[in-house]
Amino acid sequence: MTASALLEVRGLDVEFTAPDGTLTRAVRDVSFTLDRGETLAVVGESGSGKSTTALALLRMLPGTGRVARGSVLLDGQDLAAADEAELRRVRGARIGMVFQDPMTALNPVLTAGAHLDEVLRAHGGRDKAARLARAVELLDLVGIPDPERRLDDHPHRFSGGQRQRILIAMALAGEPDVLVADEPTTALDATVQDQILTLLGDLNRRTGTALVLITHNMGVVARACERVLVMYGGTVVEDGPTAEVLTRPRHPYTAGLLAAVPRLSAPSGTRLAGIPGAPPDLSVLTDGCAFADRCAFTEDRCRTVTPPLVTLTTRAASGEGTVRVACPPATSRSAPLPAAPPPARIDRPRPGAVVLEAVGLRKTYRGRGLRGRPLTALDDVSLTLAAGETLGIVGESGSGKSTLARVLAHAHPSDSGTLRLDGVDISRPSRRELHTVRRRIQMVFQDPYASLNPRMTAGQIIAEPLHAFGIGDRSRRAQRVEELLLLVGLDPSAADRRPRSFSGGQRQRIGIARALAPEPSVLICDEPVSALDVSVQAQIVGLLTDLQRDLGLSLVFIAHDLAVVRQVSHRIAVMHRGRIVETGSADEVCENPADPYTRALLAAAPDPVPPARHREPRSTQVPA
Amino acid sequence: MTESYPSPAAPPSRRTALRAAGGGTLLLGLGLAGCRSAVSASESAEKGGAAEPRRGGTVSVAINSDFTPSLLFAQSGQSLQHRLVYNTLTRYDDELTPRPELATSWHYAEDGRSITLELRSGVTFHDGRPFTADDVIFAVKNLQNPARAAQLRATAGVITGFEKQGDHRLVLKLAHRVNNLFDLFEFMIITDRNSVEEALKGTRLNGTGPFRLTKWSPGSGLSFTRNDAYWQPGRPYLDAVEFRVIPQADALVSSLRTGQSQLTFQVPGRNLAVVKSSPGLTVTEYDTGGGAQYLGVNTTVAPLDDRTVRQALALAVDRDRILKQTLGGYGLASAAPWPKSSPAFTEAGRTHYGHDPAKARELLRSAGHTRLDLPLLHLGLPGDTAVAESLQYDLKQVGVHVTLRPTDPATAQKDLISQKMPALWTMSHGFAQVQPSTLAVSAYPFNEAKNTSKYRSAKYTRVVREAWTSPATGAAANALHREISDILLDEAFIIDLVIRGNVQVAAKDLHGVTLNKFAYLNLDNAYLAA
Amino acid sequence: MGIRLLRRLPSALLVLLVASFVIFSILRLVPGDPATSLAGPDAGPETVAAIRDRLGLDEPLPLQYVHWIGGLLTGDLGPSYAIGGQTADLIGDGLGATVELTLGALLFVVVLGTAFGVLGATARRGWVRATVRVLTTGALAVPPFVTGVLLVLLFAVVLKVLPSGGRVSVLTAPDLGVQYLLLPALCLALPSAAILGRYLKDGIERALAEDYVRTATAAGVHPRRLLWRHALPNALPPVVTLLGMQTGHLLGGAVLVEAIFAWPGLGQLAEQGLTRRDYPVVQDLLLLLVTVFVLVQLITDLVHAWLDPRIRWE
Amino acid sequence: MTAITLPAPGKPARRSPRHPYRAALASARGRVGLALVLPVVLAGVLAPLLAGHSPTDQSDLSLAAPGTPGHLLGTDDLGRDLLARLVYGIRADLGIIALAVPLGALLGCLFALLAATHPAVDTAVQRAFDLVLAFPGLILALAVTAILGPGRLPVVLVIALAEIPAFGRLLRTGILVEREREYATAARVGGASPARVLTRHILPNAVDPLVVQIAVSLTVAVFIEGAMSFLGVGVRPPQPTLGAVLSQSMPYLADAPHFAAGPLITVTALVLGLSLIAEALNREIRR
Repeated sequence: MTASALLEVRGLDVEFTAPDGTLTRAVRDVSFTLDRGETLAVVGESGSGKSTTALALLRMLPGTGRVARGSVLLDGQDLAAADEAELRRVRGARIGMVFQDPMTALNPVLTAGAHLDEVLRAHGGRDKAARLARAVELLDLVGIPDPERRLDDHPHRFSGGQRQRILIAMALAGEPDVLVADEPTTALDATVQDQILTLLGDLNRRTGTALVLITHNMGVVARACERVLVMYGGTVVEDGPTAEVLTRPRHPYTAGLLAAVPRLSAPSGTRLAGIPGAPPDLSVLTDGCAFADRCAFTEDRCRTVTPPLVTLTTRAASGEGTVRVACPPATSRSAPLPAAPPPARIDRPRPGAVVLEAVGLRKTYRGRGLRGRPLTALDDVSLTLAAGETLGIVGESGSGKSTLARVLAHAHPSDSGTLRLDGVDISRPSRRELHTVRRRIQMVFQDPYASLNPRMTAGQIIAEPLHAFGIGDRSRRAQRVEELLLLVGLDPSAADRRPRSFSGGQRQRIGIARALAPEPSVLICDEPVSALDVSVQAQIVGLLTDLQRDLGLSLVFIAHDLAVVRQVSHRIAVMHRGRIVETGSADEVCENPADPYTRALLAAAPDPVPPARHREPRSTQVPA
Repeated sequence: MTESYPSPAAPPSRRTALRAAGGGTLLLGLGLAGCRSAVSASESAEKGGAAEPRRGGTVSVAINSDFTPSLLFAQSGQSLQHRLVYNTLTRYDDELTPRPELATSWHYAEDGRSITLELRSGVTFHDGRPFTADDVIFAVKNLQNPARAAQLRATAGVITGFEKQGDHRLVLKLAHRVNNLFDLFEFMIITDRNSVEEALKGTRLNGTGPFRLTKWSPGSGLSFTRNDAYWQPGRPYLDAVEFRVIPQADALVSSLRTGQSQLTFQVPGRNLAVVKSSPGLTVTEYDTGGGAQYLGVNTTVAPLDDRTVRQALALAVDRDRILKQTLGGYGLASAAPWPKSSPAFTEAGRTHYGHDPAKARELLRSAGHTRLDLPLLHLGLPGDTAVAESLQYDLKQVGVHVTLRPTDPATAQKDLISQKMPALWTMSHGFAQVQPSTLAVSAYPFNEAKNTSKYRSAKYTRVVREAWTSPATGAAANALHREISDILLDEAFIIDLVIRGNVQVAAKDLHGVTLNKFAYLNLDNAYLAA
Repeated sequence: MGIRLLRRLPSALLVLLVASFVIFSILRLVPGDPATSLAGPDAGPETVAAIRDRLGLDEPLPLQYVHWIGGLLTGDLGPSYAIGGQTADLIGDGLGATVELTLGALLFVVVLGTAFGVLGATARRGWVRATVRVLTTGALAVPPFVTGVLLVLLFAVVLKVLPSGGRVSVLTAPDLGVQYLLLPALCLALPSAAILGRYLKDGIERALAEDYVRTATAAGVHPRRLLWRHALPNALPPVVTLLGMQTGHLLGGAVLVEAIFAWPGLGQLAEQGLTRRDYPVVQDLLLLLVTVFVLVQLITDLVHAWLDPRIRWE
Repeated sequence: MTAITLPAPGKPARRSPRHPYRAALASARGRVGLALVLPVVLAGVLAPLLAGHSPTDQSDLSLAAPGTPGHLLGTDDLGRDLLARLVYGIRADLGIIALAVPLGALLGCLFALLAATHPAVDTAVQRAFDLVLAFPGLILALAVTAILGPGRLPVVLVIALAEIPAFGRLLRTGILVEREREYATAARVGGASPARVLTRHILPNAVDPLVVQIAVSLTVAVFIEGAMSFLGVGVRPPQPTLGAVLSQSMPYLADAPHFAAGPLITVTALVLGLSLIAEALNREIRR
């Protein structure tokens, strides 16, 4: 730790008090430093405490959260002990923050100019004209075209990426020394994410602003930061130069996380190793390593003593740097953990005859409001799906892929076009036919929380299709629910609990069990893993692959992450603006993309391979 | 002047001004020191004290219902303005002796079939036209018109001929003797015959009275200013009179207590207690009686067709309690309809039915009933409801279980006129304050020919007509009156409860206010003490 | 914006048409008869019949309805049956008074409601929030007729600083008029102010929890500015809708308050008209109130759009 | 069968997924709310036990002060026991509310369901709600009572009518929102019939705001009852209601404030309690 450190966090503890008075330690004993102009990534899965740490820096903890112990020293000033007025002088002026969701982080009733003006007013109080000029300058800096004119536009007139740029401009308005970006690209499409990361990198270089980037995405870490801090269960488990940590992880969790990240380079039909179990519930954590329950290397001492962060000095190929690890077995081990095994190939039967066929599907949504333009979600989409085949569909938000899923599953009718199931036209089914069709085609939804009725128990949810299709009597249905729960890897006792008591991955398993209940032959999976943490994502992908193999299902697997899609799919269809722009075998599309849009997608996908071993930052251009 | 606030006669006292300014600042942030206060008149009310009559000032009268021009010639709930704008031919004193107004003297012919009136000369209408005998002829003929719905139409109808002897002497020919002609003269306002249609619309009231109507704002009030050409020299003292419509009883009381109004006759009994304890106000009771609260009985509903049952009801009610609890103690508990000033009043009649539940039960038993279930209609206004509740409780004590049927005034009115009242109802009646015969001829509940109780009897008809046309005076007249009383008490188709006088509530510094027998407000001699 | 208005117009007209029909029918269903009311307490049947004939009450109902609507469309409201004067004049006078009262009340609603809402949501001291809660609850719990009588007792009878009732037009004598207006407007406003305050408190609390407030906080914006510039404008649109609804309630609730404060407005006129079965007055009056309500809804809609740029651009 | 075995159904979540209504009532707000509302309700239910007098028995003892032997709360102008009038008044109000609010809620919900069937019907229903809202309530109360005659029925009807748009609009919004939720789509895809989707999936999730509204509506109901009593079109006398007792007490507000105190305190407690409960419910549901 250098004396010249810009920001030094020492022994930070953050506690939340539940309404019933119990304390939850969301952040435990976190220490790190940040130098001027440095880029630091804080990476971890949901519940790791990474966002809470970021918020605690500026004492912006929500609700009952408070900094219980420790200090946050900014050039020697302890922010953890500062009063509100002092904090206000730091917020925006010394430390700027960018938040995750650009859709909600901007005030809908204020114009872009007003947003910037607010920050400029808060710091400096220059005259109005000067503020206006500065606002234009800032918008220009973050790459908003035609800034003078756009000052008067409200947030909803900007795209997601542009909103994130405005937020960055706001964070930079006070010319801060540190920019803290909390998951700044998570809500954005890959191509836009790439642009924002490029922007952040540029700003860091041009203005010398240090960057703390909070993310769950290893690819983003690799792409944007020199140093990485890995958090798990509210505490730092590993810390070091990005290249070092990503290539030679010391902590078993870091290793597991890396292994679970799907790589674009991994060929179709391989399996990822997920980390078993789910992230810990911070409110019940006691002493001992938080990862102990999921770790393959757990020893007795891991469960009793909270492992300290130990500094290891390495002179690795990737350069000089200090690595810190909170894992006694790892520190005592001389060599780094063995690199993650290459993804294992799984054997799966060849696809059979065509089960589902779509020809010329169209779907247009009526525009909102009187002047709203109609939105074409599906524009002449045709595809086929063979028995036992997985068809991957990739596309960015607004590409029409979710609409396609709903049309295929008969959740929404299409405007025109033909759908055939086993050669039978089911485009405009009667009520009775629809019933039959639905029994054959089932769907798994993106959001495992929203797609489960919060008022019903898991058992009722899974039994719902059985009930609807009149399968079995009451006791037979109960038995079937039990079988299904086992099939998706849940304990049968889960049947009596409601969705909110399950974790995300478990909920998605319930969703899958429900879809499997009427024994369908086609399963439409609409972004089934995009709301899940990487380690859990690998589990669910594995489950779906296994189920397909064992039950002979035909899968339509929709996702925005090309790497996952390539892994699970036989064939891939790339969607853009309601059209399928390219189809082909999974490996072929990923290796030799024909369509420029596919190429752009591929180029924008961040890969958790350190930049040192990679090509120089790509300039990506999305075809308009 | 469209405003209906009292214009301050004197500049506001320093204290009031300070308070008002304070209030304004407090509530508004109006820190203007010179700001007028809307409550400045209130303090003067407390000084009071008798003093010499004094010219000037404005009196604000609170009324609970607006002037109804279409009922200008009928007795309605609100007739206060009649004697301000108009005059009558004569007015009764407390002993029901007629006194001159527009008629200065009169004498009956020997046979009682005609009367000669000497009319006041030098009287002009507000528009300057002189008052003559033609105006009286018109007034009588006007009341004979059924469309005017005048209660005293029967009496007016007796006048069959007019003989004009110059502009100021008039002989009225009568179809038969009638003894309530002066009731008619008390009742009949002399209006300008050329503008009667406008008067009925309320657009122009042209009379000979002490005040002229300057503006009528339907629903909110009337404004009058002094008639400088009034025939009584030096009168009236007041410059102006304002009528303000305040239908809600509590608001009406508040306006008196705060001095916004100086006079009213329409404080409901229940609110009188509060008024009584207010220092700035005096309560005066006109024991001549303006109306009486009664329990009406539909004699065609079994078992109320049995007189015994009706008498039992009359015995069951506790008149004194009703008087005390629901009418604020103002009035006279009485079984007969007559106020104390009436020639027909007798103490025996008043106390004919005491509160005697035991006897009532006995009577009911003798008629073969131990329990009766009957509906009782009443107006859904707070005071009327309280009376009805009291009646219900009293009747329950003798085994008569009554279901209350609160009704809005318009519906009740229709039921009353069309004789569709249920078994029992309670309302109030007028016309007992003048010649006793007028009651039975003109007050609908007592009408011998057609009444809401559907009570008919040849004897009643005969006695009523006899009393009406009898020239008798003194003991003979009293005998006739007693006969009417006896029938009313014995038949008990209208069970009188409390004779309610007009209760006047006035600011202490307002003097000289009187009412005539038909509740026309006379402010000729009224003045505000300095 | 004009297009928004146009789009709502047909359904608004339909509401008015249906309303006119409902009003007409309800009045004819009410027992009692304007003619008996007009004829006086002791009128004979022939008098009543004559009046019925004169008022056209013997015409078939559909024809009466057509006459009424026809009169409305040609701007001829005709004479009042029972109250006296021209219906148009009666309603015109009352409308002035009621509009004055409603606007006064609206001002109180906005000021008190904002105070209740902002204090309730942001006051740091517990006792301030508790006081606001007690005040709002009181304003909701105590019926206006009680509040009215209490206000009169306090300010007019005991303190003698304000008149107990009556009205002077604010336009003719502003200094006096305001004093007459204060108590009734306050009495009328209290329940609505409490409701508004509660909604606003909710809205502010919700807005303060939004991401954009966090963004502004992180940028160092002062809490006061966070409230007034960032949170409040976002809490306003639903409150404006509510205010629109409350305006309807204020107009309707005026019946009670006008009675207590002897305020010669539409509420009193309506009650009087209904008691005396003055069909033209009540009919026109009710239709007017419905029209005002519909108009207020339209205005609310426009204000809503103006406040929320997302709707504005839709 | 699968490669992954999970530790049986995850860790029990720390905050037990208690039913939000129960959680709301157990919160501090909810408890204070209940503590205010329950005694009032109990007083109403147990009125015959608590009263000691008949609420309609009159005596010569007018306006006796509270604490008068035999009359704990004193007597009214007709010498009736105010305690008896209060508890029976609560009872009468409860009776009216128990009838009117559910009736209004039910009708409102029926309209909302109707509106959910077709956009055209939706527009019609919306306009009908507008119409009800546009009508000045108290004028309507006067007219309805004039038509039907006085009694409980018009009071119940007027309150119910006032509640219809409130509930209808809420449920309509709820259905529109919930219908687009993924679980509803999931249920449709899962083969559930439209009726089942509506009743089993959408409605249970759309009722939460209605529960809050019920608490608000109870307040409104007390309010309307009082106003109607004041205008003389309330429940048939001599039956006491809170509003009736209150309006009877108005002339005596200055001289015998105890007359008004009982119903005023009761109504305030009721409204305060209900608003606290509504707030607690709101918080739990939004969570």
